[in-house]
Amino acid sequence: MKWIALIAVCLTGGLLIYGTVDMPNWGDPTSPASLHVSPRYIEKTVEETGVPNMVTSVLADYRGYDTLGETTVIFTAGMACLLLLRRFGK
Amino acid sequence: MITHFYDVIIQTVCRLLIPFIQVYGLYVIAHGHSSPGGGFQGGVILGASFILLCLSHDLQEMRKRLTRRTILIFCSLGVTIYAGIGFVCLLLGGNYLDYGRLHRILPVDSVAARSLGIFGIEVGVGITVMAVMVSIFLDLASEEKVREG
Amino acid sequence: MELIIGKYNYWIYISLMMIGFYAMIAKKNLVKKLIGMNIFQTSIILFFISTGSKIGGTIPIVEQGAQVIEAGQYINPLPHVLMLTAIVVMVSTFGVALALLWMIYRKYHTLEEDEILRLRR
Amino acid sequence: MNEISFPILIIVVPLISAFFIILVGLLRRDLCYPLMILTLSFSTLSSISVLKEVLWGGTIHYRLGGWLPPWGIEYVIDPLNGFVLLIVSAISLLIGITSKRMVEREFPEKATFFYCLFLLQVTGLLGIVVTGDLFNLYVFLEIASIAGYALIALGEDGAPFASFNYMIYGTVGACFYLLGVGYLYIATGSLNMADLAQILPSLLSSKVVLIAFAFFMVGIAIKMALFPLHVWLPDAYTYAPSAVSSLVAPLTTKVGAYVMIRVALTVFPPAFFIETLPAALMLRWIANGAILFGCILALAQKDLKRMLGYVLIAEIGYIALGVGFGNRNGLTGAILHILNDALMMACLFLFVGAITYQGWPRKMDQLRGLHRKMPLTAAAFVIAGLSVIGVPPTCGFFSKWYLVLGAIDSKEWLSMAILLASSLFNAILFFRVIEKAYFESGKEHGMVQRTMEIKESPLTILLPLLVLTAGVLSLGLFSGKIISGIIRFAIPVYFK
Repeated sequence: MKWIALIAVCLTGGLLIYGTVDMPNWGDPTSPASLHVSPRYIEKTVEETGVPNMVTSVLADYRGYDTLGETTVIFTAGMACLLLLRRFGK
Repeated sequence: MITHFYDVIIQTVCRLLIPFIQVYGLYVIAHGHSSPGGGFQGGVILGASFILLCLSHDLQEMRKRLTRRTILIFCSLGVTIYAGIGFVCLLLGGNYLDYGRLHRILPVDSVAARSLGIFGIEVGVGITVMAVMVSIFLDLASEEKVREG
Repeated sequence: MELIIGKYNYWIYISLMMIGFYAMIAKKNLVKKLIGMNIFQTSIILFFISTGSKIGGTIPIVEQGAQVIEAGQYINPLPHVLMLTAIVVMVSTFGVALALLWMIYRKYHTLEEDEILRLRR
Repeated sequence: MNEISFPILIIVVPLISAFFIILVGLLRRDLCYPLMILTLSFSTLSSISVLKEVLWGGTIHYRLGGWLPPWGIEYVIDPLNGFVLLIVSAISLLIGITSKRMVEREFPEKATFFYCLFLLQVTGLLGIVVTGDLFNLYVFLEIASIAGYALIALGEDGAPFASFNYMIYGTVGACFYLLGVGYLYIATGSLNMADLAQILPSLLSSKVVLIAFAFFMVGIAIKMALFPLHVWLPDAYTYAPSAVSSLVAPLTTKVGAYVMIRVALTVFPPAFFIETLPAALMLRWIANGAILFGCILALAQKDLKRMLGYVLIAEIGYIALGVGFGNRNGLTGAILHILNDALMMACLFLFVGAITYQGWPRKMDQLRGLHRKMPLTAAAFVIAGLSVIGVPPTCGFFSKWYLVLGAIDSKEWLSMAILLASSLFNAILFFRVIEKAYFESGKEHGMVQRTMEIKESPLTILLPLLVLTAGVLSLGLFSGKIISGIIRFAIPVYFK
């Protein structure tokens, strides 16, 4: 069992490292991730939402629906713990 | 299972600290627009302050301040605020969560309305996160002890 | 050499991930599995955050009174946002997992996997 | 409202009412159930209207927050989405109706929270289906999963442990999916599916994209319980409470299959999946293994519900096989099988729920005399069983027919042999149960004593069961129309 686990883990790690060969270096300002979608968030955030903190504006406005999902996830977790653990009075 | 032990130093220090922690939590929620922070972070700080109260005193002390019922209402209230703001935008003729539309009912232009909308949902997130943190902690800690709906 | 020095962030996250993943699969204690899960998820968070960085960029908050905003000045905010969401998901999963562990402990009075499997038979 | 807002209301109405159920439950607990049914009916009705809209007027795009797609999150509903959306909402409505009696029997005091999580689970599944954004898909995947862990852990005996195992596997799956999203994000800088579909063809030689694809596939395979990664499924679905297993078993795996089709064939270019990589070939082999493994292990089971779990693994194999053929007929079969299998599995698991509700033991060898006591329920089981085997008038026949055609088109004789053999295995499996239920009298042993007072199941359980059975029969008769009217448009353009 231990050996199978070790092989599986090494395989996963090896695949991930194989994938990094074509990745941009750390902190590369010309990587696709910093050129394609994100410049608009940086340049337009104050103009379009009036919030200087880009993380907040992206979190709550551009991708606000993700945050609704996130809040629902934590609500779900709360209800799940309640459902599983609480003993209800008669 | 929380065993009760009463330590004067811990209780006093915590009693002094908790209000400041809570004010700081509120600050983090409210100041998320222009500094690192926001609903989730602030909510966790607020939740932690209540958990500290439970740890330093006991669950009865906690119950005096926040009953289970209140926590449950808070849990659902926060998300409802969030989803509700989105819904109001829908009713005002925009898409879901399009806060720009809020300028029709608020005395501001659409950019400022976006800013206010963001603040509104941060508050919602904060309330839910705080309540859920406390709720999960109580459920895990008070194992079968509390018989209260 | 370029492969290792230029991309050391990926190597770090991959080794962390392997530790976590190994603990999830191979450990027999359920709490250790849970800790492995936490390490795994944290490594993914590190990975995302490190993709957002730019050499010469500062934190993604527009400075007071800044007139011209260039994309190169600030680091990429999107991975941070995604990871805030992922952290919340992680916390929630962890909470539910702890609740499940409580239920398991209440039933079997142990958290060792082989003992539980033996008791279930 | 400037655009059609049905697509968003399908998600948001169940979401908001899940929050409201908690508040309502504090005041009047008996109002929770009607509220849930109302919500689910609304979702079903709106998904019908959305499907109509899509088929007549083309793909619907809905921009959340009013932001343009690559920056904001977008809902894209094309015929494939709309089809799966309707399946999910309709089946969850039917199962929702049955849940009342089962909840009252098994855990009446937790009803409020049960309905809340039930709605959240459905919301999560619906959210996965409609979204056009990879990360948003992850968030809803987690909503559905967390609700699922909690609901499954409510069950009998080993449920918490089974649920914990499911959680470990599920988290690995979700994390692999997230790693796939991360690798794609590094390679392209985008998270929007339509945007990615435009960027990716120029990047196919990149190793990052290759690894991203591999991790997507493994992650989704865990979530949909494809053969070597299915370990969590039989335990979790056996121990789950009956209302939960009949919701989760048909839907979660089908939604997983949908995500696989979506990612492999529309986000990545289909040629990448079929020609450049041996992925389609590998998927075929895995699916062959899944079908054989599921069928054979199902034969060995004594517990009816666990047997159904293994049948489900084989059924997932069919869908994966159809996708793996990578041709028009195979894909038609796979998409049709998503519908058929959701119906059959809901029917079968509901059958088990119904007999357990009446106090009948769930063991295979104790079904004697079932048809006398519960004739309609037993009839439903027979029809669903025939459909799993693939007997002509039922819907299961047609999807298998298309799968066989797909096998012929891609000259996979082994897969064809396995498809036919699996029908044989299923025939043995179900006729054994049917023989027990119909042709052996219950006069022996002490069975008479225990099952004397058992009556037909109550109306709220029986009616949805019969509706599902009617669906299994009638969709078989109308499957030509479904294929020409819906599935023809749902297949990615590449295969036309």
